[in-house]
Amino acid sequence: MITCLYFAWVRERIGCDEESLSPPSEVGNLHQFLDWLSRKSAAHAHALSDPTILRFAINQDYATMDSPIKKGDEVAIFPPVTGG
Amino acid sequence: MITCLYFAWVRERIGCDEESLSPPSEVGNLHQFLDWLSRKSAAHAHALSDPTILRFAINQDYATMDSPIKKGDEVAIFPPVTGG
Amino acid sequence: MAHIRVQKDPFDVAQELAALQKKGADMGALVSFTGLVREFDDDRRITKLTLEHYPAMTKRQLHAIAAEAEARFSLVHCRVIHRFGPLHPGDPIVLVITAARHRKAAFEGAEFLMDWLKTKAPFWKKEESSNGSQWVAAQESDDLAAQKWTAPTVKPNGQ
Amino acid sequence: MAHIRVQKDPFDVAQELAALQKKGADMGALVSFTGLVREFDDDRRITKLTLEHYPAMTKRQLHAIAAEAEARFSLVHCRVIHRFGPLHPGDPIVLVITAARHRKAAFEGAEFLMDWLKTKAPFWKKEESSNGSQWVAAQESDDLAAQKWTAPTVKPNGQ
Repeated sequence: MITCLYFAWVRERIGCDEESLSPPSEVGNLHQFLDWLSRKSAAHAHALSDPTILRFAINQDYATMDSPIKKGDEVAIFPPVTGG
Repeated sequence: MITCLYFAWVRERIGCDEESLSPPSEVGNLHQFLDWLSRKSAAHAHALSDPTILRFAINQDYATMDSPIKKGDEVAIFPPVTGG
Repeated sequence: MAHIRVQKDPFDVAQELAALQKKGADMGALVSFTGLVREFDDDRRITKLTLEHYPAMTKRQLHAIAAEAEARFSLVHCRVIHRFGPLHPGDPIVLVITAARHRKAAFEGAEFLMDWLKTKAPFWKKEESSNGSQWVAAQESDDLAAQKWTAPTVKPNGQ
Repeated sequence: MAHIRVQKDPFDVAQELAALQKKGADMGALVSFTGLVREFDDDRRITKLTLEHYPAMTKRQLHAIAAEAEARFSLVHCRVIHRFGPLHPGDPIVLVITAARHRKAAFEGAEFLMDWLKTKAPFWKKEESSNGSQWVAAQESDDLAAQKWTAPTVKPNGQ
């Protein structure tokens, strides 16, 4: 199982802030995970349609498309940050 | 008449913080003024012996060797500053 | 060691400066940066700013970056406080304080931490203004500012 | 308009920050720099630092440089307080506060003012330490820091 967190407008578009997900075993990296996740619903497809305007973290570290994903990971999807 | 102010170790070497001076009329710039002033006493000669380690102001603005000096000016002689 | 807090409540700059100075080590320079909610963003009059964040990631990464700042700039101490929740024009959002023996290190440490907070700390601002409600867009200028710190700090051949 | 003071008494950073914020204009970034008397200079343990200054020149030049800083970095406000007289380790010597819409301007304005104070403001420090009494020597590094601000700010051909 993977815990997936959404923030800011990604959270608003998907309609929830956290999901527990069980992707099939062939999903091994972030790119494959996003492919799979965007087919979950129209809202997911809309929120994830342009990955270049999104940022990702796996277990609270910034991640890239080829970062490996495994059971138990915490994946976060969000827009570029605007703190400070 | 020219008011001449001394600060920090220049003041200590000369032995006073302010003098009223009347240089001869051929003293027209800072270089000539220092030449004349350094002949005033052994203490003046000692304090002014190396002008490269001194800084100068005329009427509260930084001055250079060719800056003109005239009656009524306030001349200040001091080491490089160490404030802040 | 760095002192880090992420909180909803306001902070008191004077109290934080005093706490840092009590660390008592041999510091000659103290720099503080306070970020405040502005009243105008371009032409929009801001009525409210709501900050959302990702607590687990903020906490983990802020400690790491503060430790890096302390090592890289030989800081005697640093202190970072970032607020979340609803804020209004004039309210303080973020406070960074650095202490060092010399002013250059204190200034650079504070700028480094602020550039990091602007580009990497997982906070998002939603703005309510005369134009309605919208998520604040990231600034390219912030990314450029942050890039200067990724240049190598050790030059080849010990130069 | 800048607020400038040269005084014997201590200053209160919190009070000065509050006074500046009361100016109420649209500020997003507030930087403060506090310079403190260090306990050690190289290996010497400092027991006392006495600051002498040239009041008429300080006053005249500080107003000019603060006005230049406000214009050059589009500061909303700035505030400079410099002490003179006898001071001891841990005592604050100088305070610079800058307020701007954005953080880069506030940081640069404060660094510019500090570099100027270090190299041009007519103050001299006499140090009493384990090695006796001596006038503090000017630092070449301070002159180098100040030189960067003399580069032209307007580039040719509007680039």
